[in-house]
Amino acid sequence: MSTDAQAPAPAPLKKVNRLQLDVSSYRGSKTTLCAGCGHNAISERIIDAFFEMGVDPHRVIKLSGIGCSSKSPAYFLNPAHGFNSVHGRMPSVATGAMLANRGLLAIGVSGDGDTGAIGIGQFVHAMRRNLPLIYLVEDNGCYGLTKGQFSPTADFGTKAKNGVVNDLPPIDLCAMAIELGATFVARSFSGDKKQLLSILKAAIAHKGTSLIDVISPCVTFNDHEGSTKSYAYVKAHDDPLGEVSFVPFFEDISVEYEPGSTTRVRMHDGSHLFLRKLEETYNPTDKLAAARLLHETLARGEFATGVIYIEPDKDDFLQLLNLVDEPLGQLPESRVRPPRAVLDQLMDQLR
Amino acid sequence: MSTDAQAPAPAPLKKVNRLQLDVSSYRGSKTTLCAGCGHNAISERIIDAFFEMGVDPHRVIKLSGIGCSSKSPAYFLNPAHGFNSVHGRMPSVATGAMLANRGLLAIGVSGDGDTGAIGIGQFVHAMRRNLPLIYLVEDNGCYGLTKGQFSPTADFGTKAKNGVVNDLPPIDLCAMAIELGATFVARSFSGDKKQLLSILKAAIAHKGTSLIDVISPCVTFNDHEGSTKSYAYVKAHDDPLGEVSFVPFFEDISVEYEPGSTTRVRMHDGSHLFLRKLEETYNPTDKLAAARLLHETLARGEFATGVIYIEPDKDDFLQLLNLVDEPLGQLPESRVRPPRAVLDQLMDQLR
Amino acid sequence: MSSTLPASEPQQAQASASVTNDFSIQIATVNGSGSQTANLVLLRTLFQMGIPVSGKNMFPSNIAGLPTWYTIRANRRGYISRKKEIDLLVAMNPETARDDVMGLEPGCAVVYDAPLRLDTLRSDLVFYAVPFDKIVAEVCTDAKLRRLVKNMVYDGVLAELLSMDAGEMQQALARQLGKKPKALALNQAALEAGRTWASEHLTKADPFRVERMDKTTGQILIEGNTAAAMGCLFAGVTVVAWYPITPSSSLPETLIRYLRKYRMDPETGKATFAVVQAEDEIASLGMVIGASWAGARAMTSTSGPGISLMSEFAGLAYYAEVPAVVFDVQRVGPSTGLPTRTAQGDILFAAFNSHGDTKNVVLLPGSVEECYEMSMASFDLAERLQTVVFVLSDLDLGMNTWMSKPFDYPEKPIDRGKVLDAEGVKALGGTWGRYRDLDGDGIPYRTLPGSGAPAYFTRGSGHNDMALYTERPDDYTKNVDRLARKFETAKSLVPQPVVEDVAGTQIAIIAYGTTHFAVEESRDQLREEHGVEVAYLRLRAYPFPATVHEFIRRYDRVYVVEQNRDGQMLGLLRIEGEPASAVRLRSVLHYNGLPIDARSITDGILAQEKAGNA
Amino acid sequence: MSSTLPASEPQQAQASASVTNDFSIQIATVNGSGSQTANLVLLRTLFQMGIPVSGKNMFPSNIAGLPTWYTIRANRRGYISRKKEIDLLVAMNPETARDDVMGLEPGCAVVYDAPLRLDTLRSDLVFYAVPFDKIVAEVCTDAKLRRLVKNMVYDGVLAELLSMDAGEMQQALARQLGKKPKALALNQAALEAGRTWASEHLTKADPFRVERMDKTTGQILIEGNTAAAMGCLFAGVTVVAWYPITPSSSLPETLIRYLRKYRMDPETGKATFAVVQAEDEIASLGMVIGASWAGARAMTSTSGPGISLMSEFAGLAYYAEVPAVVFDVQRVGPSTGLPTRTAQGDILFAAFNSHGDTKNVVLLPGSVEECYEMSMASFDLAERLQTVVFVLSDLDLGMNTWMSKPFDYPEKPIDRGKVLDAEGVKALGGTWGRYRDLDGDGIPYRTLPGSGAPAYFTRGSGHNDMALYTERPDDYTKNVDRLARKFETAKSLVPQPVVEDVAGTQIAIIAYGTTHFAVEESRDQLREEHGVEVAYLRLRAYPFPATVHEFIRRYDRVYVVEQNRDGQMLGLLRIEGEPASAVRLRSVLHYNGLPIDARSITDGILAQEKAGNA
Ligand SMILES: Cc1ncc(C[n+]2csc(CCOP(=O)(O)OP(=O)(O)O)c2C)c(N)n1
Ligand SMILES: Cc1ncc(C[n+]2csc(CCOP(=O)(O)OP(=O)(O)O)c2C)c(N)n1
Ligand code: SF4
Ligand code: SF4
Ligand SMILES: [Mg+2]
Ligand SMILES: [Mg+2]
Repeated sequence: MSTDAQAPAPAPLKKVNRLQLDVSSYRGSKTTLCAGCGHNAISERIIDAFFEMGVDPHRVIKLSGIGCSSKSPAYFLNPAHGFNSVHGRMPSVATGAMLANRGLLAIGVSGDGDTGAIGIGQFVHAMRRNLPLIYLVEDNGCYGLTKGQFSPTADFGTKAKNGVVNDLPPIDLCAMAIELGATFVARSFSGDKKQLLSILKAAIAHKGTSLIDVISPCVTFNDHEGSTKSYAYVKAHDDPLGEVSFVPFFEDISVEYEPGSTTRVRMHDGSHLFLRKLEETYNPTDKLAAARLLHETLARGEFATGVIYIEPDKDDFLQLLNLVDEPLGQLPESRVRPPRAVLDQLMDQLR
Repeated sequence: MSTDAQAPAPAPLKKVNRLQLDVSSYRGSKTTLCAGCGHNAISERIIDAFFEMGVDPHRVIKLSGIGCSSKSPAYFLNPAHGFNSVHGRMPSVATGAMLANRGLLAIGVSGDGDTGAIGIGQFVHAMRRNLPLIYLVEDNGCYGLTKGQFSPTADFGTKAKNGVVNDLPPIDLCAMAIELGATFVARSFSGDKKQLLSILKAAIAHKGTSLIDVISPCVTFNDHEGSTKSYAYVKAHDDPLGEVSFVPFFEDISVEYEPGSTTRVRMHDGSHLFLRKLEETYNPTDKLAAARLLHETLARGEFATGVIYIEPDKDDFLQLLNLVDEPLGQLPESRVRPPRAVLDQLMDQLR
Repeated sequence: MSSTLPASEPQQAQASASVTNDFSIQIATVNGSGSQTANLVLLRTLFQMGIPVSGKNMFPSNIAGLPTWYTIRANRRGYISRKKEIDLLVAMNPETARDDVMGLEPGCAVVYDAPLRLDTLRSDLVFYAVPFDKIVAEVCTDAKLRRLVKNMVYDGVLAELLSMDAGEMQQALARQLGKKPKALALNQAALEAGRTWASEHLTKADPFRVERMDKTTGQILIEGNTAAAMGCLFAGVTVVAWYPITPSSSLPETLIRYLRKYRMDPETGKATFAVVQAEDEIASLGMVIGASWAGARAMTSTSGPGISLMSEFAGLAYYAEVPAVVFDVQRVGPSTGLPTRTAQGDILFAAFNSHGDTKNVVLLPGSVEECYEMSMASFDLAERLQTVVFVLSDLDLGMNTWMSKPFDYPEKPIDRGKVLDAEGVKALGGTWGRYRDLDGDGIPYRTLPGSGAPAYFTRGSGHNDMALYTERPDDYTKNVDRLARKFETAKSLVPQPVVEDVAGTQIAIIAYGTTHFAVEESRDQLREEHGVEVAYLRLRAYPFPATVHEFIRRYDRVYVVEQNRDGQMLGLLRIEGEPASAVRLRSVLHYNGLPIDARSITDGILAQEKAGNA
Repeated sequence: MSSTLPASEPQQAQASASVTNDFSIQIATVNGSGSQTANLVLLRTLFQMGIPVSGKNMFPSNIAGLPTWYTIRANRRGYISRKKEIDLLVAMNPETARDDVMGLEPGCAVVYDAPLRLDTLRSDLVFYAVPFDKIVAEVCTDAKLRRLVKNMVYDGVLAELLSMDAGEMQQALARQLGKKPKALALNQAALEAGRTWASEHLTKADPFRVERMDKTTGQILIEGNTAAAMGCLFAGVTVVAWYPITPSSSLPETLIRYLRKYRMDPETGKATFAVVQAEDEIASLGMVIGASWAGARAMTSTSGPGISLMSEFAGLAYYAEVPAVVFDVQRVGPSTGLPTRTAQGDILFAAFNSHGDTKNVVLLPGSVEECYEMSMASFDLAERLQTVVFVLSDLDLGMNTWMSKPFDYPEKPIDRGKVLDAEGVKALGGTWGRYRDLDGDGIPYRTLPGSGAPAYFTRGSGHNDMALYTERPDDYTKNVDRLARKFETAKSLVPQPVVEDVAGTQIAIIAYGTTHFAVEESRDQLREEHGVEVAYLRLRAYPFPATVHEFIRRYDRVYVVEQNRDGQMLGLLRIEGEPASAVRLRSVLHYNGLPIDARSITDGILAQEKAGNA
């Protein structure tokens, strides 16, 4: 019979961002997830990313489905409106909200069960639409909240705690997103603070849908030996595509980069993303290359992490809909109720 | 207030198949679809394929969702049990039926709306499981039965009858199926009798899930100029991968083929599929090549048709489940109700 | 006709001589054959002549090639519900012609395609054989077009037989085809050819005829879905998410047309609305909920299978208190049922749609005018009550053409309900909590994302006054008791029932939706044919205000007339009503997919009256 | 304790001296701390000593780190429903300890972790401070394990305080941990350490104690979900499709274990069953429908949100007449609600689950034994009636541990219903039609795909006797009237109500499900404390057989006791019942997420009796 209290604001940090807010404006309530859960680490990075990007938290909406992962929006950005909806349906709720108010910045948090199983249909259609939305999957290969059953991202051959072996192929959410037309697709690991932070910041700057699949070990049900989503396994098999650095539009581009080995992507808002290649030569704007990469790493039992695909300038869904600039939800009556003459005209046509 | 009568059996043809059945055993009721609808042509090919393969129609089940396409199971194989279920949910119903009776041969017919919109979630999971099922999509890029709205396979830039242009990217069901692990993926055209027939026969011989996306023009709502799913457009942009020939296991392989330009695939039942390459050199067992091909043809506004991907020997879902050989649904009480001793033992453990 | 109609109806008493402005025509064709234009021209001509009319389309659930029937009823007293009996049959469909003819009552007239030779079937009907192909061939050289134009010939024939005004008919045709001059000319010719041929070859042998009246002056002809779309337009809808389904699709599709025309920002040319054809009904309602939550006026429209899919989200909207408007244009269930037939079968399911003590507001438009008005009301109610509102129309209302007085421009401004901005919250001096009942009406105040007002966390799981997560027993009961209180409040906010008490009678009818028109006629039948006076209450919404229970208390036998098998509204009245009144309630049901008719009600009531306590 | 209990209860009358075998212990811990073993050992020890017990877990909807409470009730009279009052608190959770203590009635005893210093909070309780960490440290050298083992120490302390049998406790522990010798040894040591410490340091100052009885001889301890899984096993289930959800998951998960153990073909080692964890609840029910259609005995299991998603398929199963078994282990709604709390809130929604005149059979198990038996019955009924059967259990029944007499091996063979093979069809000599009512009971005969019998086409759209597509009004009504007839037939096939008439009283109770146990105790309270005799009918299924209506007719005031806000069963009884009986029905409701208790019922009834017609 617990009540989650708003976490008492910690002693204010000196550091403030460009809005003169300190990080406490980006914190959430106290987590009720297990100690050590990857999801908590991700919440921390979300807090950091919004803080460092200087986003007005009142502009943010945070949405989710149902699951341990889907609880996380309560654990960051308390000043933002939150919506913990129903299982697998975050995308539609987020879509509606963005239609109502295009000035919002939406982050949707989901789980691999929430997205990969019951929610895969809404996932598919969200990817097609390229709605402005950060769609973050906290991916632990299992259903945490219902006690550890395999999810559709569980790898072929991975073992459950009770020894049962998964014999279905995993759904690779990144590969699907790319196939379906998503414009920012990244994979990361809850344990890789730096990479995840850069990716989140880039996603905040991105204009369309960002799909971020973050491997986030479930320490309670899926962290044993034999699991390919255990902390140890992921750490050992994380295969970063390269180094990801992000320079927001309000900072000087002081990054030194060699054009040969680093891809520089100009985001829609003027920010810059620098992707320094390591072993691979890959081009994050080439869909087929991205697909190949994902298949090959998967076949090796590894996780390619980093920004896998990016298409920074594609029209987003709100542009396609040709909406007025103001939030639809806040238009005054005079702009949404046609005048009497319109009714008269309509009536005349029917007489 | 019509009642669809069983079509009167036509005057028996002389020709019989290996079961000594003539084609009338494979016919269905009279179609109620529009004259000229692509779906009707597909029903004809299904009749031919089952007839020529000499499948016992009593062994077949035919299932569907809702839509014009989903009505078609009533128009072929009257002696087979049929199930016109609910919109977008054919895959789950088919899955259940195959679990109940592994001796059945299931063909599921769906539409691009039925599968691509409301049913995309079940589609995704059906592709992963590799259940023995011929999953045929009669793809006209629109919702025929509800009068012509765009479906998710409508091509980017295609025009509706009322002039509205589609501005969302299409879902390529073949590409998704391949990405998700389907083991037989083909695309065809309702107007290409020969190719479609061969593909259907191969699908009947295939052990796992066959996804066949058949472009099937809707002559009433999507056959105008500007539509990329009109009969004329598809005919002009059909880009066959090569010639598809199928030799069932009960016939001699008399096909002459040059190993260089023809791929020979041995199906699980001993049948053979011959894929003679035309312009392209492609390998239908290479997922990434298949994906590339689909992307490239799509980008050119063309439809690559033929068998796009095949993996003839992968374990199917029933094998994974390690089912007994007999239909589960027909096991006698003695094999499904454990003896009294088991209850006694269970009770003892609880005392 | 008319041997089937009771002798007591005055205008039939003189019979055989002539029956003016009181008949129904059924046109049997094949769908996809373009007969709809011809049928609407007929309907409109009668309407323009001042004669009360209604048109009902009985079409198959497919696209082309199957039998379809269009029925036009003209009635000088203004009855516009379905009439069971057909007086005049136009038999164009070879496949059904035999059955169509055999089903007629003696004395009816049949216009038929000459080669069908229907006159051999019966001797108690009046037959008019018309060589349609021959007539068409003369006016239409293009063989391909003949099939379409042929229909206009029967309009000409009927015009002549019934003495319809030629000028009005030309004008009606022009209205239908005005924008296509070539088609117009061709059809005009066909019309004339039909009329001419008939005047030259047919001898009038039936009693039916029309005569100009003034009963439709100033009125409009409209479908309920069009009216509802108009209502949404003037309600200021901003977000529409939908998924096609018969018989609902024409509502959003018409709305889209209106929005494109009347809701583009004049300065920027941009849209003051967003319409999304979603991937399914679950996503549709999800988008509506997301949009309403973020401040839009949002709606979706569907039919039975759609509301079955929406249950989970409906429960979320109820419990998390998010406005949502759901139009359910009812068709015949269960399951896929009869997608092109009408019913009122979603009452109980809509009212209790979702698990675990969910209760929803249900509006029950009974006319095209109410489709318009209740559409507007539904948004106001959804926002004021912060809950999901189901608007239960039906196929008959939504897709058929109805006469109506013109709609009124809304007098009241839009009601956005209890929404607070930053100042509003401040003004409350710390008493605000998202789910706190400050006014005693059970309705809390919300804030909108992005508005700068204090945020809260919306969830379908347990929450307290402050929208914080809780599993405490007392928090739970407090919250759901408030929800129950809010539902009480709803009783006074929803459209109130229309009550027609009758002094001295013990009999009453309760009905709702399209059943209304048949009830009106049935009450006249009961009075005029049997001297039975019947009081009447027309329900317009659930939850029921006290008026309903008081009404029931005043009558001994209250017949709940509805179009479903299970007497669903009767059930709901039993659940919600006064226990002592349960004995008063009885059912009259009609559920074969066709719109209910007055005679069925009259017979149903009389049978029970005779059997029991008359 | 006990100042809260009415003085009239005999065993409390002597009070203060000693209260034997009649108390409840609440253990407050943090979830994920492994206290469940310790709690079950306590429960089992009492059980083994022959004392009637029940154990109820009140856990949070998360995985670890939040407060959780386990309550054990021992009652020599055999009452096993929840008792509101706590007699003995074991306060291990610092976060809730204060509230836990403040909520107690005077006279209770508190065992607490010494550092919490709870004894300063109140002076009217008996406090036992126990230095758990110190005691544990002595027996457990591995610091990591201490947190887990600590719980066993309170078992030892309680054993000493309450005079529990040491041997039984060792045996109970062995049962829980028998397969893990290391853990067993460690826990045994902790148990002993607790007991020893208590015997050396605590002075008994509360009245509660246990004493061996013989009231549990031969009985078992089991959770309802386990019992239901067993029922499915012996029902011969062949296809299971499910999707995880609390509090249902343990049903299919236990079933999987049983199937793997008892249903592998002895010769081939292959499975005589298929279990699929589907992608969601829609797919689960779709698979069940497909499987049943093709001849399997198929089931799914879910909770509220799941049945909301299943509506469309439920309607299909109803209308196309496909067997399907759906377990709904109810939790608190609406929406996500309180996933780890109990309710009976899905009654109306299950009964009318789907649009358009859909009606479903609902079974209402009231005990673990009935979970077992009705699981078997549900398959027989689904196949015999060819429809969807909802089995409505609840969290309290499904996940808590209950005493029961051992289950009986099924006497009757499996009933596969009206299935015809090729010969069977032939024998009917052409009269067979898939939806033809040959026996007058509304139930048609089906054939199975692949069986060689004549095929038919199943659809959720309009169909006639022969399963052919039709939109004809008469076909439609004929078919749905038959479905209504079939529902009538169901009344005699479903589990019949259990009726306990009492001569001379005007008061009766109707209840169902887990409410039963509280009702039993409440009837005793009413009789013993107030001299009020109450008749009782326990519903076991919907639709209701005539017995129910006859029972209601016999009493003036019939209290429908249930665990939901809206009095849903009362509503259903009003819909289905005799109108004249409506005035007899009243509600007693309990809906805060905790299992209902007898006192609430007694008070609820007395209040209404006093207010009204007593
Ligand atoms: C409709 C519905 N079905 C099932 C559930 C039960 N449920 C809650 S969370 C969950 C799975 C969550 O898995 P995932 O999304 O991977 O999140 P995680 O807990 O692993 O972070 C399920 C099945 C539900 N709440 N609603
Ligand atoms: C749940 C539900 N929603 C909507 C509908 C209405 N509906 C019937 S068919 C159809 C679309 C069919 O499109 P498609 O699958 O492409 O088939 P086609 O008619 O084009 O062959 C829709 C939306 C329905 N029957 N059920
Ligand atoms: S159960 Fe797993 S996913 Fe859930 S909070 Fe605990 S560690 Fe995280
Ligand atoms: S509407 Fe289109 S899809 Fe439907 S039957 Fe006609 S041509 Fe075929
Ligand atoms: Mg997960
Ligand atoms: Mg289509």
